[in-house]
Amino acid sequence: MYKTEVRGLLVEGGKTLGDVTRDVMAPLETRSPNWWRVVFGFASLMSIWGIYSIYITITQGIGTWGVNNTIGWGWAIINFVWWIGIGHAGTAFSIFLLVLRQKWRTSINRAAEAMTVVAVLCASIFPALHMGRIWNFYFIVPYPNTRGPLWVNFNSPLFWDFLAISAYLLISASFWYLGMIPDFASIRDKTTSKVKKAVYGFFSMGWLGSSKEWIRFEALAFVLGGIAAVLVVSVHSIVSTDFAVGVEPGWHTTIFPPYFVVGAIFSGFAMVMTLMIIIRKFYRFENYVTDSHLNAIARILVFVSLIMGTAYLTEIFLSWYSGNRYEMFTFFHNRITGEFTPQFWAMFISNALIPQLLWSKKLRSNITVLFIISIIINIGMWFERFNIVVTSLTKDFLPANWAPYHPSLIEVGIYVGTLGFFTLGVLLFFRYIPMIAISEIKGVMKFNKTKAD
Amino acid sequence: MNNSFVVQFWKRILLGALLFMLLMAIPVAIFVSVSENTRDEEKAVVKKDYAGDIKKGQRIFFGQADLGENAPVCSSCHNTVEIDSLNWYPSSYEIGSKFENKGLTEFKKAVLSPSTPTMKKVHATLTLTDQDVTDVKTYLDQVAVDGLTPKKPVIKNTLLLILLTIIIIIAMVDLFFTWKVKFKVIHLVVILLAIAGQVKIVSHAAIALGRSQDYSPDQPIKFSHKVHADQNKIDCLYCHTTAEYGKNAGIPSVNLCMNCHILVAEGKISGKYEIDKVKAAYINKKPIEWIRVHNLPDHVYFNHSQHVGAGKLDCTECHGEVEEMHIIKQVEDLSMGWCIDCHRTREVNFNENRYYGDYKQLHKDMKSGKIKKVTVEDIGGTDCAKCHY
Amino acid sequence: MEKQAYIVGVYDDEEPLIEAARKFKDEGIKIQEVYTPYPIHEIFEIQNVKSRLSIAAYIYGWIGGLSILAFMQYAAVLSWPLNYGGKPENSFPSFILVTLVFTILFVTIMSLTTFIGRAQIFPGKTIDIIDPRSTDDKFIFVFPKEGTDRQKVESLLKSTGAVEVYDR
Amino acid sequence: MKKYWKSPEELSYGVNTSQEDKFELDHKNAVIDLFEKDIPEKATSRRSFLKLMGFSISAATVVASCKRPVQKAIPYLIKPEEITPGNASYYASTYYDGTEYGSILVKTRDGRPIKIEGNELSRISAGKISARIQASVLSLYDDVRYKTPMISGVDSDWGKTDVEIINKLSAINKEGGKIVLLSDTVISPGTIKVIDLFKEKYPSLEWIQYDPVSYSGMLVANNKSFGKQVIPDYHFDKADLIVSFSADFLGTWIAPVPFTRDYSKNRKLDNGKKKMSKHIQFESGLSLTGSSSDKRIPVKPSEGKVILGNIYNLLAEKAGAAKVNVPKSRIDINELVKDLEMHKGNSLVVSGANDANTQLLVNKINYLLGNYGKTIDLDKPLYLKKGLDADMDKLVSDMEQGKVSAILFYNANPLYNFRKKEKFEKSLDKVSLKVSLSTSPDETSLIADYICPDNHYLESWNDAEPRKGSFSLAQPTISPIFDTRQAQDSLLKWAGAGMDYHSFLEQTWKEYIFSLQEKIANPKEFWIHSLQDGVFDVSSSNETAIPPESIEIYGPVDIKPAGEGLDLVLYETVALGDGRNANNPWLQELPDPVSKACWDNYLNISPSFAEKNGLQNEDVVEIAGLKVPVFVQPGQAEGTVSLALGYGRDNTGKVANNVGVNAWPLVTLVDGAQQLSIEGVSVKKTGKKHSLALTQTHHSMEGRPIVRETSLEAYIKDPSSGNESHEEAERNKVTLYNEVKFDGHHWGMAIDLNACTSCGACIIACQAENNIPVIGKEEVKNRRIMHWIRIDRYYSDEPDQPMVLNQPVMCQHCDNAPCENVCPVSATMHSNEGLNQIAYNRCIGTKYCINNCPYRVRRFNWYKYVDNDKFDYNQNSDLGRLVLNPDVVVRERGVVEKCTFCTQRIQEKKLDAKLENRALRDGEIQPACVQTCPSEALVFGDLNDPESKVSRMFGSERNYHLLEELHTLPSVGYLTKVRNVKAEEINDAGHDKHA
Repeated sequence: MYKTEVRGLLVEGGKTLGDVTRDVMAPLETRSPNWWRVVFGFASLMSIWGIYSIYITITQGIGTWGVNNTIGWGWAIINFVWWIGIGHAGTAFSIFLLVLRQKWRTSINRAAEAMTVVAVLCASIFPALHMGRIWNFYFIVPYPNTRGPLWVNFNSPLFWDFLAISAYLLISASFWYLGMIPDFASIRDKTTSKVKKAVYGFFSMGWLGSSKEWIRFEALAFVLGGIAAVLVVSVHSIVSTDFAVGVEPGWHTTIFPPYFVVGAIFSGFAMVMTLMIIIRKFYRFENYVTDSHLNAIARILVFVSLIMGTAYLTEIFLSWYSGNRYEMFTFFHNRITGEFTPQFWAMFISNALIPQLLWSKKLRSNITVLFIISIIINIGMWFERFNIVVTSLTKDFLPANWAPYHPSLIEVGIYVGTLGFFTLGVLLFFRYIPMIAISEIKGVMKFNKTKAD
Repeated sequence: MNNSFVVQFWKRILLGALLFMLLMAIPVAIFVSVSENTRDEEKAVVKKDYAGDIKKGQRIFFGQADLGENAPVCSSCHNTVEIDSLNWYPSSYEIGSKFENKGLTEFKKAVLSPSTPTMKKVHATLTLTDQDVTDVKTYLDQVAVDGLTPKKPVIKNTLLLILLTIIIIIAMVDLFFTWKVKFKVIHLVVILLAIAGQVKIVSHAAIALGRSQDYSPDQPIKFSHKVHADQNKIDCLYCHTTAEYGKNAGIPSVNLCMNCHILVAEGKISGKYEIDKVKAAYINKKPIEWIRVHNLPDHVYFNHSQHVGAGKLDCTECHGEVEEMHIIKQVEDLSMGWCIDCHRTREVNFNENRYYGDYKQLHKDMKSGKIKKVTVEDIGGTDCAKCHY
Repeated sequence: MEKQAYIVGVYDDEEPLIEAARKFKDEGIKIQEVYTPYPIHEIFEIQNVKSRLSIAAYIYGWIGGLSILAFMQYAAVLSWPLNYGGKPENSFPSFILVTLVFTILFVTIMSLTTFIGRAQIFPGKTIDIIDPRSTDDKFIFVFPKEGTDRQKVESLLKSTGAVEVYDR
Repeated sequence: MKKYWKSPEELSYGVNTSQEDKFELDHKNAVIDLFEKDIPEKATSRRSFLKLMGFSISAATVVASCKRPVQKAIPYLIKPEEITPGNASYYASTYYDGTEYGSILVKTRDGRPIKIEGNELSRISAGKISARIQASVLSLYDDVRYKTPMISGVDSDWGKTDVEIINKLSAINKEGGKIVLLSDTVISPGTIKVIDLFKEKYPSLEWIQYDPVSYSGMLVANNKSFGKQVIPDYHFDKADLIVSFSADFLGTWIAPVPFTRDYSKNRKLDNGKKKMSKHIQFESGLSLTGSSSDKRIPVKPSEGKVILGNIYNLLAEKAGAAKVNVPKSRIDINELVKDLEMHKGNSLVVSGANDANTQLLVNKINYLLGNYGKTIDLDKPLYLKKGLDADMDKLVSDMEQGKVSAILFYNANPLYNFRKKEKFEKSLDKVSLKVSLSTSPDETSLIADYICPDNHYLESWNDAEPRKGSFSLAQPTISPIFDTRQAQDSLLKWAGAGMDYHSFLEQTWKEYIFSLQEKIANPKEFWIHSLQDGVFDVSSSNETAIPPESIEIYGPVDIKPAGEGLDLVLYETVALGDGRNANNPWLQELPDPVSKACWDNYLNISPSFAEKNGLQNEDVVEIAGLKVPVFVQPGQAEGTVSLALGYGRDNTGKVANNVGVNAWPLVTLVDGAQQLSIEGVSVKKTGKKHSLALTQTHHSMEGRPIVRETSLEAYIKDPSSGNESHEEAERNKVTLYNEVKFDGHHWGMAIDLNACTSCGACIIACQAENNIPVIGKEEVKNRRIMHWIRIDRYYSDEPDQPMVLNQPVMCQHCDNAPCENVCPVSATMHSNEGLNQIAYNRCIGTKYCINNCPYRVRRFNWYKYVDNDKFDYNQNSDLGRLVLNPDVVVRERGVVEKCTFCTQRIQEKKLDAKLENRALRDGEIQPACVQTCPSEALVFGDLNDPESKVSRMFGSERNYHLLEELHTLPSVGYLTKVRNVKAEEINDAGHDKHA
C-alpha cells in the first residue's frame, strides 16, 4: 500500500483513535469561543447589508446597479465566477485526491467541501439576481407547457450554466453529506447531550458502521467521486463558455475552459489554505492539519500559478498572433496599458508572480506568509474576473458604445453580503459539523503506525 | 427488502410530507380559491320614504303568503338565485334595481297593469293590496342592494383539495396508529392517489391562472346568440361588422341594434323587458357596458381581419357554436399552445391569394409535389414576432 | 423495535481484528456483523461482502445520457424547431455539454437513491446500537446468541486479542 | 401608398346642431366616469369619446393581482362610419410653430392622434418631417397645458372671460388707446384675415410679428436689393457648389427639412451617378451642417464677414463692379473664388448672419454668380420668417411711454426670449390689459391678466402659406382635451364676428384660394379636396424671373477686421430650437447630433482653448454673468465659444424647468438686428462641476473600418474605393453551417451614409412609434438611453478641425445573430423573414444578448419606466400615456428590447396586401425611421426581391456591413460616405492617422 514518505506523518502527536473523535468533537461540545461570536456578529452585519441590497435590487430593478447598455454584466457576474471558482476547490480537492487515493486529503476535505457548498450557494445568488425578471426564473426549465410547448434554447451557455451549477450544487452537497454520515454517528454515540444525540442521530441516518454499510458507502463515494471529478472540470468549463461563446474581444477564445478550470482550482486552493490556517490556528488542529499539509497545498499553488501565468501569456500572445484588431486593442490598449492597467497588473502580479515566492521552502513553512499569499491570490483572482468581464465589455467593437463602468453601492452591498453569508456558513460549519472527517482520519491512522515502525 | 426498513422509511417520508402539506395548505388554498373567478361589487343603500315588511314581502314573492288560489308565485318566473341558464324573465334583482329609484305607484302599475301579453296573461290573476305592494317593493329594494342569492357551489376545487388532504391524514393515522386496515398497500395507494389528485388540481389551477376558458359572465342584457344567430339566422358579420377588415371584430353599437329593434320591440319568449334595455340605452344615450368575454393578454397582438378576412376562418373555429349559446361563453382556452397548434396545421390560401406569390421556393416545392400543402407555420406563422411586438 | 440477543466481542485495534476474522472464517463460524469506526477492506474480503453500485451507476449513466439526447432532439428539432443565430436545428456540439451534465446529475440522484435503498439508511432511522464505542475507537464482532456455540466463540475471541466479550 | 383620408361627411365637424351637441355631451359624460376623471369634459365631439374609449381598452388590462379583472367592452353608441376600432386613420394637417413648417399626416387610433408622419403630397416637405414635428404629438398630451381660461391666475370660464375682455378692449378702443397683438410669424392666410377683421373692430390695433431667432437682416437686405421684404427660396438640389457662412441650413436655418431633402438629392450617388455637390462651410461652432460638409473651415463670425468681403471683391474685380473696403482674410480664398466662378448659375452662397450688410454682400455675390433665378428663387419666396427686430424695440419704448393700453400675446414669449426681458417686463406695468393666448404656461403668460388658452395645433383648424403659392390646411384630429379655444376663435369672438374659425376658414378658402385654381369648379368640392390632400399648390411655371440688374450694395460698406478677443456664438439646437418646445421630454432627450449631449446646454469650447485654460468637460465657467458647464467640442473655431439657446426656462413644466441656462439675454442688437454672436466675452472658471448627459464619450474610430469614406475623385476612379475591407471580408467568408435561406421575404435596410445628415428625426419617429420611454438626465448619464436607433458620430483628423462621420445604428437583424444564440429561454430568435425578433414576455432579463451584440443595439428596461414617479415624464400620467401606440407593447421592467424594423408596420402592410389579394409593393412598408428621414438616407425593403430599391443598394460597390468580419450577416447595409474632395485629402485625414 501507499506509504507517505514524502509528507511525513499524516497525523502528528501520537493520537489514538479515541483522541481523534474527542479532538474533532471538541468544538461541537464546548461553548463557542469569543472570537467566534465577534466574527459571527460582524458577518451578520455584512449579511444584513447584503439582504438589503438584494431587496432593493428585486423591488426596484437592476437599474440600481452600475451596469448599463454597454456593460450588461458587472460585479454580479465577476462575483459569480469568483465564488464558483472558490467553490470549485473543495470538490476538486477531495475528489481528485480521492480518485488519486491521496491519503493526506483526509484532514482537509471536509472543510474544503463545506467551503464548496457555501461558496456555490453564494455564487448562485448572483445569476439569479442579475436577471431582470427573477420571478420568471422558471422559464429556464424545459418543462412541458401550454405555450406550444415552447422549450428552451439548448445552445445557450446560460442554460448549460444553470444545469451545471444546479448539478454541481446537488452533487457536492450530497458528497459532503455522505462523508458526514459516519461522523454524525460517532457524535451520536459519544455525546452526552440528549438534544445533540437526537439531532445528530437523526442526521446520521441510522449509521452503525457495519461492513455492509461501509462497502456500499465506499462504492457510492467512488461513484460520486468519479463522476463529480468530471463535473469539476465541466462546471468551470461551462462557466467559461458564458464568455467563450460570446463574440466580445477578449472573450471569444478557446483557451477559456482549461484556463478557467485551473483558475478555479487556484483560487479554491488558496481559499482552502486560508480556511485551514484559520481552523488550525483557532481550533488547535495542528496535529491533524500538519505543516506538511500546508506544504502540499503550497506546492500545488506554485504549480498552478505557473499554469495561470502561462495562460495569461498565451492569451496575450494569441491576441497578437491572430492579428485581430479588436483582440489586440483589448489586450494591449485596454489591459496591459490603458484604462484598466491597475486591474490587469494586480491580477498578473498576484496570480502569476507572487505565488512564485512559495518555491522557497522557508517561506512555504511560514504560516503567516502562506496566509497572506493565499489572500492575495484570492484578490488576484477577483481581478482576473474583473478583467474578463469589464475590460472586454466597456470597450468592444464600436467605439461609440464605449462606456465607463462604476459599481453602485447596491452591487457592492450584494458582494459584501455574500462574503457575510460565506463567513456565517463557515462559522456554523465550525460550530456544528465535525471539521475533520473523523472516520477517514481514523482510516489513515494505520499508515502513521507503519511509518512509526 | 427489510420490512421494518420499508415501514420506517415511509413513515419518515410521509410524516415529512404531511408537515409540508400542512404548511403549504394555506397558500395553496388561497391560490386555488383566487384562481377561481370571483367578483365583488360595492353596494349602496338608498333611503326610501316608505317602509314595508321585508319578511312579508319575501313571503309574497316566494308564494308563501296566501294570495288566493290562482295567484301566480313571483319567484317561479323571476329567479331569486343566480343561475347558469337563461331566464328570459327578469330576476328579482333586475326588477329590484329597475324600480329601486322609482315610486310605489309606478311599481304597482307595472305589476298590476302590465303592458306585454305574456305578463298580462300571467299577472291577470294577481291581486295585491297596497300594503302587499309596499312589502314586495321593500323586499325588492333590499334585493337590489343584496343581489341574488349566490348559487350553491358545486364542488369547488378548494373543497376538493381539503377533502383530499383529510383523506391523506386519515390514511396516515390508520397506517401508523389505528391499524384498522391490515394491507399496508391500500394506505399507500390511497395516499398516492390523493396526492396525485392534489397535484392535478394545483397544476390545473396554475395553468388556468390568467386564462378563462368557459368564462361566461352575466351580461347587462340577456342577449341570446341562439335567438339572433340561430333562430333569426343573422350572419355574424352583420353585427360584428369589422371582423373582416378590422383588428377587432367589434361589438355592435346601439344604433346597429336599433336597425332591427326599432321594429322588433317585443320578443316571442323574452317579451319586452330586455329589448327595452336596448331602447333605453338608445334614448338615454348611454352605451351598454357589455362584459368582455374573450380577453387576450396585453402582450398578444391579435387581428381579426388576418384570420377572418385573409385566412377565411369561420367564426366558430375559435368561438365555438355561438349560435347554440344563449349565454356567450369562451369555448377555447385561448392559450398560446392552442394558437400554435392551429398555426401548425392550418393551410393558407396559398395559390388563391396573390400575396403569397413571393414565396417562390414553396411554390416550386408545391409544383414538384414535394409538399402537399402550405401551413401557416411554413410561412412563418409560429414566429414570435407575428403576435408579440 | 425488539432487541435481539447478541454475543459481542470487542477489539481495540485493526490488526487483531483482521486476524480474528480470518480465524473465525477458517473455523467456519459465521460472524453476523462487524462494526468498525472506519472501513477495513480486509474484513470485506473475509466476509465476502460486495457492492454492485458501480455497475448500477454505469447503467444509469447510459439511461440518463440517451434520454437527455433524445429529449433534446425532440424539443429542438421535432417539437418546435427554431432558428437561433442561423444555427441548424440539431446543433449537436451544443448538446454535448448538456448531455454530460445531465448524465452526471441523473447518475448522482439514482445512485443516491439506490444507496439509500440498499444500505437501508435514511434520516431518523431507528436503530439498535450494539456498542456505542464502535463508532469511536473499538472494533466489534457480533454473533447472534441463538445458534452460536458460545464457548467456542468466546475462547476464539479471547485468543485473538479481544479486549472484552459480553452478552447483550 | 394607401392612406385613409378624411371622409367627406366628417366635414360637418364643428357645425353640430344643438341637438347633436347635447347628445354627444351626455353621451360622453356617461362614459367619462368610467375611465378618467382628471380630464375636464367640455368638448363636444364624438372624437373625445373615442379617445377615452381607445384609452380604456389599452389601460384597463393591468393584472395587478391573481384576480382576473372584469373587462368591460363598451361599443360606440353610434359608430362613426370612418372609424374602425383597432385600425388607424390618417388625417392630413399642417404643423407650423413659428420655427418650422411641415405638411403632415396625423395617425389616429380610436380617435386619438398617436403619431405624426409626413404628407407626401406636399411640394415643400414631401413626406418628410423633422424630429421636432415628430415630437409635437406628445405636447398634445402635456399635463401642464392650460386647462381653462384664467383671470388673474384664477380659473374661470369662457363666458366671463370673453365679456370682460371685450368690455376692456372696447373701452380702450373708444379712448383711442393702442392695442398690440404680439405674435410670431403668422403664415396662415386665414389667421391674417382674422387679424384684419379684428383690426376692423379695433382700429388702434398694431400687429407685431416677433421672431426670437430673427431673419430681419435678410428681410431688410432683400428689400433694399430687390424691393421685396422676403426670404427667397433656395434650391440646394440645383447647386453644385454650396458655400455657407454659419447657415445651419440642414439643422435649424429657415426650413431645414426641405433644404435637407434638396441638399441630399445632389449628394446621393445612387444608380452609378458620378457627380455630387460640393459643400464648403465656414462656421464657428460645429453644426449639423458643418459636419455634413465636404470642407469645413472654422472661423470667427467676424472673420466670416471678412471672407465674404474678400470673395465679393475678387468677383467684383472681374465683373468690374464696385468693391468694398475689407481687410485681407487670413484664409486663402482664391481657390474658392475660382471654384465659384466655374459654377456660375449653379452655386449657392448663403449666410446665417442676421445682418443686413452681410446679407447684402451675399446677395451681391449670388447675383454676380448668376444664381438668382436658378438656385435662388425670389418669385416664390418663403414666408416662414417675417419679423423685424426693430419693431420690438419700438414696442418696448412705446410701452415705456405708456402708449400701449393692451397687449395680446399670441405664440410670443418675450419674457423668455426677448433680449431685454427685464425692460420688457417693467414696461408691461404700464399696459392695462395683458392677454395671453398661450397653450401652456410660459414666462409671459404668467404675468398676463387673462389667459385664453389656445388649442394645441392637433385640436385646431388652420391653414398656412409657407411659400408663395403653396397652401396647406390643418384640421383637428381630436376635440380639445381641455376647456381651451382656438386663438383665432377668440379673436373672432372678441371682434364680434359671430362665426367660428372653421367656417371662417372654409369661407376664406372658398372665396380666395379657390380662385387661384381652375381645376375644380365647385368651391365646396375644392375645399373638401384640399382638406383631404392637406395641401394645395398654385400651378405656375417653374421658370423664375431673374431680378433686375440694378441691385447695388446699399450704401458704402466697410468691413471691420475680425477682433482678437473671444467671441460668443449663440445657436439653436436641432432638438429644441428656440426653446418653445422645451417641455417636450422626447426632444430634451434627443442627443445633440454633434455633441451627443442632452438635457442641458453648455458652453462649447475648442480643445486648444480648453488646454490653454485648464478646462475640462463639466467644469462650470462664468460667461457674461451666466454659469454654464463647458463642453470640449472639437472643431469649435479658435477664439470662439458657443452656447445653445432654448434652455433655462422656468414655470414651463416639470420637464423644461431648470434645464440649462437661458442664453437669450446675451443677444445684442446691432444696426437694428438681433445678433447671436457677441464679441469680446471672457470666460471665468468657477471651480464647480455640473455633470452633462452624454450618449457617446469616445470619438475616434480607433482605425476600425466602421464608417468607411472615400473621396469623389477616388470614387469616380473606383466605386468601391474606401470599401476595400468589404472585399476582404467577402473573400474570407467561411461558414461552418450553411447560411439560412429565407423564402418569401427577407427584410433589409440600406443606409446611404452620404445622405444621412444625422438630424435625429429617425430617433424621435422611432420613439413615437415604438413607445420608447424617456429616462431622464441621470439615467442618460448612466448610459442607459432607450432609443432603438442611435446615430454614432466619429471624428477623424485634427481635433481643432475634425472631419465628422455619422452613422445611424439600429438592430442589424443579423442572420447569424450572436444575441439569439445565447438567450437561454428562447426569447429572441430569428423569424423566417430574416427579422431578429424578441418576445418581451418571454424575456427573463439575463442581459447576455446585450453583451453579445457587437453593435450594442439592445436596450434593457433597467427600471419600471411606466407609472413610476422616478421617471416623471409622459408615461407617468394617464394623459401622457394616450400617445402610446396600441400596437406595440409597453415593456415591463427587466426585459430587453430593441429595434424590430417596426414589425407592426410590416404586418399591417402584409395584411393589407393579403386582404387586397395582391403582392406587396416595394417601398410600401416603411419603418418609422425610414418614413420620416428627410434625406431619404434609409431605405427599407425585401432583399429577396432583386428589383427592390434596397436590393439594388445592397448590390452597390459602396455597400458594406458593419463589423462584417464577424460574420454576423447583418440585414442592414451601409453605403460608404463619399466626400467631394480630392483623393489625397481623404488619405490625409482618413483612417489610419488617428489610429
